[in-house]
Amino acid sequence: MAVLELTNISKHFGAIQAVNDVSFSIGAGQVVGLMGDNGAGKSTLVKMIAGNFRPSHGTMQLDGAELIMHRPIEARQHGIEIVHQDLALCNNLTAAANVFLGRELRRGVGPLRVLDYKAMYRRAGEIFRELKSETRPRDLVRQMSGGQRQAVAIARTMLSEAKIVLMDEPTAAISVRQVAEVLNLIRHLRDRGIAVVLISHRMPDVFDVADRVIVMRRGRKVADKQIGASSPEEVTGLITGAIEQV
Amino acid sequence: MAVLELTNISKHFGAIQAVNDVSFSIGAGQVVGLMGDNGAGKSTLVKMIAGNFRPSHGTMQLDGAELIMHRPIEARQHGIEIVHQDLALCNNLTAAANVFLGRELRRGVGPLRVLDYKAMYRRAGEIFRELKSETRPRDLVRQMSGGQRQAVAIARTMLSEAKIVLMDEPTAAISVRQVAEVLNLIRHLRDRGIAVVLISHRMPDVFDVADRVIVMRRGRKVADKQIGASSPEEVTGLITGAIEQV
Amino acid sequence: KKQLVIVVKGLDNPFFEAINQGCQKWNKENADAEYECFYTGPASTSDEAGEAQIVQDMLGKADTAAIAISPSNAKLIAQTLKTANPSVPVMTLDADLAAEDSALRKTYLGTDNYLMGARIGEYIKKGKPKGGKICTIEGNPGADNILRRAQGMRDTLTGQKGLTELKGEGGWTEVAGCPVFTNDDGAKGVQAMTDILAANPDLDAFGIMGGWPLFGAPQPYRDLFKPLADKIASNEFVIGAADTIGDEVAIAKEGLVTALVGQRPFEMGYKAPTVMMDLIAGKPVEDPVFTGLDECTKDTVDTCIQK
Amino acid sequence: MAITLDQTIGQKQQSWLAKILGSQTFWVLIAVILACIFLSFATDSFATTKNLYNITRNVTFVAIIALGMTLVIITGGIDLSVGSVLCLCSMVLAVVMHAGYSIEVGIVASIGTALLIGAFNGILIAYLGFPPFVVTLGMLSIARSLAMVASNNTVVFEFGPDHDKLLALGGGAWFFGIANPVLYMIVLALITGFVLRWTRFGRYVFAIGGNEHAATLTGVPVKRIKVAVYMVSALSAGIAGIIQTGWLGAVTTNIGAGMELQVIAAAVIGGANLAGGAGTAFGALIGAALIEVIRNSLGLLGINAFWQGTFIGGAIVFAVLFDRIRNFRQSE
Amino acid sequence: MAITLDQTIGQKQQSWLAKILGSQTFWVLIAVILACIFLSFATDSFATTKNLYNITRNVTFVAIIALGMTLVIITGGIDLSVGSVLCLCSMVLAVVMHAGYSIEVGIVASIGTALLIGAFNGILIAYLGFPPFVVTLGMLSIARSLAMVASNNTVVFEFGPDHDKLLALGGGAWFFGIANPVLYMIVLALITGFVLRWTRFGRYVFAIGGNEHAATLTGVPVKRIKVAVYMVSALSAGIAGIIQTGWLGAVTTNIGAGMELQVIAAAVIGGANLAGGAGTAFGALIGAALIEVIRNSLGLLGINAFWQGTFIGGAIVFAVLFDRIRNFRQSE
Ligand SMILES: Nc1ncnc2c1ncn2[C@@H]1O[C@H](COP(=O)(O)OP(=O)(O)OP(=O)(O)O)[C@@H](O)[C@H]1O
Ligand SMILES: Nc1ncnc2c1ncn2[C@@H]1O[C@H](COP(=O)(O)OP(=O)(O)OP(=O)(O)O)[C@@H](O)[C@H]1O
Ligand SMILES: [Mg+2]
Ligand SMILES: [Mg+2]
Repeated sequence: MAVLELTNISKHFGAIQAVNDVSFSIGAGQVVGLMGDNGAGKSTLVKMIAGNFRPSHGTMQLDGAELIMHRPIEARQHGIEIVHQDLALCNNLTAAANVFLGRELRRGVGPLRVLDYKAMYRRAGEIFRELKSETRPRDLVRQMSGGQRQAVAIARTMLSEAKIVLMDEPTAAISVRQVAEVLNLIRHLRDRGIAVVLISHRMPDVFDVADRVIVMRRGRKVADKQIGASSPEEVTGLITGAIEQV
Repeated sequence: MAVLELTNISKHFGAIQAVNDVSFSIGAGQVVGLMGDNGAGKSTLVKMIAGNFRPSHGTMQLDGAELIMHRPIEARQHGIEIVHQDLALCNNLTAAANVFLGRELRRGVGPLRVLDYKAMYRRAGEIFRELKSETRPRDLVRQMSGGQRQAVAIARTMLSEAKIVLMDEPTAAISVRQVAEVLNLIRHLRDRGIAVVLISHRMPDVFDVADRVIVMRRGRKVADKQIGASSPEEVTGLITGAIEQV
Repeated sequence: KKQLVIVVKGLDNPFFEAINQGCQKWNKENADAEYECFYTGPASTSDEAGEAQIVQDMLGKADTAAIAISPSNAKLIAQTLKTANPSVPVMTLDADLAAEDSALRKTYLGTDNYLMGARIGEYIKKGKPKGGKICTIEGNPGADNILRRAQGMRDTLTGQKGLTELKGEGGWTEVAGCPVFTNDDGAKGVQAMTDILAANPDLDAFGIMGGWPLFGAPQPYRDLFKPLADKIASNEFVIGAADTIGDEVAIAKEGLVTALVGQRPFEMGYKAPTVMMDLIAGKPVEDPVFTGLDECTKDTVDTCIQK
Repeated sequence: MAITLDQTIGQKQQSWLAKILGSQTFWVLIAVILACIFLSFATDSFATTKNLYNITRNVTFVAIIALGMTLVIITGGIDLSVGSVLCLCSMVLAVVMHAGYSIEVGIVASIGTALLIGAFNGILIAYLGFPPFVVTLGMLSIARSLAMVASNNTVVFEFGPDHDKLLALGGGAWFFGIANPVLYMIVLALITGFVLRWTRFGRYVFAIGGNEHAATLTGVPVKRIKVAVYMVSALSAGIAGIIQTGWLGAVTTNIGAGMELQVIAAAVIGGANLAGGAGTAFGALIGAALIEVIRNSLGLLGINAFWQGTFIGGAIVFAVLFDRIRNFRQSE
Repeated sequence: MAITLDQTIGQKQQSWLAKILGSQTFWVLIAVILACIFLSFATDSFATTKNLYNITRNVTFVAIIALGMTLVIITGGIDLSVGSVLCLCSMVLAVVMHAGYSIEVGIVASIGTALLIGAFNGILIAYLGFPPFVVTLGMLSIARSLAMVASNNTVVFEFGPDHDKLLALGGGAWFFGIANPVLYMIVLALITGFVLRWTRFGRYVFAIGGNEHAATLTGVPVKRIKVAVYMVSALSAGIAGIIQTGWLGAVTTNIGAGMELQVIAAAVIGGANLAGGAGTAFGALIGAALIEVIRNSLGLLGINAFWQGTFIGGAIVFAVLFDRIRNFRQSE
């Protein structure tokens, strides 16, 4: 059964039709690559799934039940995790604080529960180590390099067991070494039955981990194929519009 | 003769040694790929060349004359253009305004010269078309997709004839189609005798356009080779530390 | 109903509230008159331009039959009246226009501020005939009536006219850091007095030109002067203060102030409508009409306030 | 395919109308107009020539300073010293003219004072990185104190040989019975609007407010622009001071007290964003007009003195409500 | 290779010392200490028990409100209504007690009023997206007007049966001769400091100031936190009002006028950043202390009344100078 099902989803901003009548579904443990030109509407689409925007039209279903969200936090409560393209980091907080933002670890009992700094530093350190990223949990995010920031954003999705993980260009700024780790991470997620949507402009990555690829052009879905049945050349053609639709 | 020559450049932030004793030189029309892990110090290095930071130690020479800059604008006056990794955009301005920021086109004479909106929209449109990017010059940058923002930042370097163009991950967020255009752009720059430093985590891109590759690890330069004399595998090894130094 | 408008310097001062009480009492007693008393003013006493704008508004209003103004900036109100060229009778209340502008208003009803300061000065002089070190506590630096009181006090202390600072004339010296401007803030006033007293242990007198430190911060005032109660009783230390508002009279009773000289704002507010009606009717009115002063010392507190 | 790359690039996200309907200034303007219509019906005295003359004149002082303040706010700064600077500049003008100098000398001295103060604020803020709030709060205190020193805390009301010229400058109505200050305000607003929209300087002001770091990196002379902006703000306070002196005919050390909050409120109500990056000259005027209309209406409607503050405060909040409701609807 | 991944991850960029030396609060503290040392030598009367008692007591009212204001500023907001809220809360307390109710009833009514106002501000700002400056400026006007209405604009100085209890509360010194208000201030500062550093609420306050959008996206209940923060700010003003009433023994409708700027200045001087994301409880106290020491010194040093403003303003700017010089050096 499909974990997530989108039916005729559209979204416009003023005169701009960012997403136009898109439908698809994802099953548990499926990795879907979402590709498309800049401004094709990929981010807008996953933001709707993450409760960040409400669709102008169309419906979404999670595990068969209709999914209507008013605030981003509801998505998380439904088991939807997202790595935002703009990373959504608070520059004035440490890396660990950013990782745990919204679900801080605490110790003590009742109303006297205080933040457990130590545990958060430790756990964040573990995650960074797992990602093979040289990111210092105690440092402010403001002063971090592009890839370190990206690692912080990815680390967030690893805190809890989600149903769906949406990754909006998680590998854009990170180095060869960590790219491999992120792709590994995605495979792990899949193996645990978690559905993953991976937005990426890197053809090899998508063809490496995804089971299926969806291509968007100017807000419309123009292809939805099994990876095995497609090729990088075809996808490139679909993205640029050289191939109209399949 | 070398356009740019760096000698024993170092930079530390508090206890963090971001760049450590790096020397190299670039000739006119050379394209140098600068690679390295996240936090290796690549951005810090090019920011020093762009007059954004002052080196803690070491000297830089441009066309044989010592290069000491106090403000970023001086770099531009020396003919050094940079695409910043964080793009350096003003969200409240239009795409065209961002492209021309600091060198607005004006019409009229003397003290009564006013901004030439029309010319700027036209020229910005031309550049975006050249980059094959669907970016609307009249729209605010705030609402743009990641790749559109990147296109704006790249467009800046195309306004004037520079001596050196520094590109800090120009292709991170942009789609397959525009990546090809950016690489083309770099080739054009090279053909006009402009030196280019390209920071990228995409191995294929670097091997596609660069003449030389410099690898940094933990602030140090660990390799500086002709592309022909190296291979993706070797560079990956250098980045991750599997190969110590060459 | 046609309105007899009273424009005060600012609503933030309980003194003007007493004028309002008088105005309201008149309204209650004259419920079926063809006029009513209407009280207004800017929110803050320091908003001089705001007062001028309100005066303009009132003069432009069809209901206005007469207006009584308490100018916080006399020159400014004079200028406003000149340009507005009002058709209804205008008088001043509580504070007057400058002498050369007196033709712009029909009469002045209120306290003689100079006299008030002079009375404070007399009490101080009586306590310390040989003079000494004094500190003057003033309100808002731009407030004309307070400046006039201070002038009255200085002139009385020295027997000379127009000195702006005392440097030994008549035996009196103002210590460094004085006068203190409290900006009509009781707490600030007492804090400043505390500091001055700490810096000048040999101070002989305070001349308080506006009652803020006493009625706005009675408790700290008591804390400050309780240790000096004996000295005050023996005129070794003298405090002359303005107003008889709030807790001030009780403070006088406790012997923590040598003398209070108070105005009669209630009387001003109560009389003003009558004077304005006389003006409207074209009856001859005295110029100026002074309301009296209430003077309280420790011994007279029970009887000093005119009821 | 229907849409080509060229078409996309040529596209504009918002039409003119959508842009206007989307601006706070527009909705506040609507609020002002509604208030005026209401007052015209509710009172006999609102829509009289004399009252309108007074309102338009009264609005000018806050409005002129709000123009300068808008520039400061667009860069993401704030200037709390304007009320005191107005006072000091008025006092310098008054004292100089009182000493027998001509009106020209007085104005030059006054403007010079303003520019000096603005430069001082600006240099501390731009070059030494002081927080604008701290510097201009300090200057709020300093400028008023200097005004006391300059005048010995007396009222100055005789302006020497050019006394009448000064009064005519601020109190006259040379043009179709419109009060002079209103004319100055309109001219200054047009200049400010022009500068913001059509000059490089204006563009840089917005850029600094949008992303100061990015502006620095792209070669905008951030520090110099910031100094200039604080000088313009002080200058606008100085000009307002000169005009107000001419209107009032007397200067005390009290004038302009508490004005800073009114001015900032005017700018913010008119759509300037204290976080920087947004604001218009027209908005500053509208904001100032709203505040003045409220103030004027209190007296005309005969509202109880105690409740006046509640009405003023309520109306300030209410004015922005239109805009918020629209936004709120849209975000749903 | 010498450095392993583990070592890098374990590394900290700044040592404790570097962190302290890098904070504005520290340098302002140095300025305060230097000023105190100077005053101890320059005057006989500064370092006396009595003067120190007075100073510490005087500092409390601004300091307590600055604690609440610091929270607001950290979220990137501002609260201009605190002075008026202090006035209204004092007045409610005074009027209720004057009417014969016990002190407990008075305090509950007063605190309730504060929370109500805070909630009103917060809801408009958080849920309807009003600019904080506009809302709280409106409330500045409204709260004072309501205080006038509540008291009929008179001085209240008789507080019914519990009169003496109230005076003891604010004017006494129950503990080692330290003025009661100082004790309250210390307790409140400790609580604020604890909340900011050790609770989830505190963490969210910082997150909102750092990047409100990111905070929303990661599930921080931004709106509720913002409402809470404005309630805390109003509450702190209410508490200060109650204590101040007990100390003064009388309430007039102009107490707390203009206090908002002093309070914000205290917070900002103590290191709070008006752009949001930075501030400490300790800094608020230091900032308030600095302002009080300056005020106190004016009287002790016998500075001419006209020049006092210049000294106050100069000292405010000067206090931040230490910090700026350090920063300036570093950026070179
Ligand atoms: N909040 C917004 N307001 C107005 N327009 C928007 C907004 N967000 C996105 N858009 C527009 O909608 C279109 C789709 O944007 P989106 O961010 O979804 O693209 P994308 O596929 O993620 O591109 P990229 O690969 O560059 O990230 C773009 O034209 C963009 O300018
Ligand atoms: N302004 C700063 N203050 C303190 N530390 C900094 C600053 N800028 C960078 N760093 C640190 O210096 C190191 C090098 O950062 P830099 O941005 O140069 O890395 P990079 O090679 O560009 O990495 P990436 O590929 O992730 O962009 C990192 O550890 C980073 O945290
Ligand atoms: Mg995107
Ligand atoms: Mg980098």
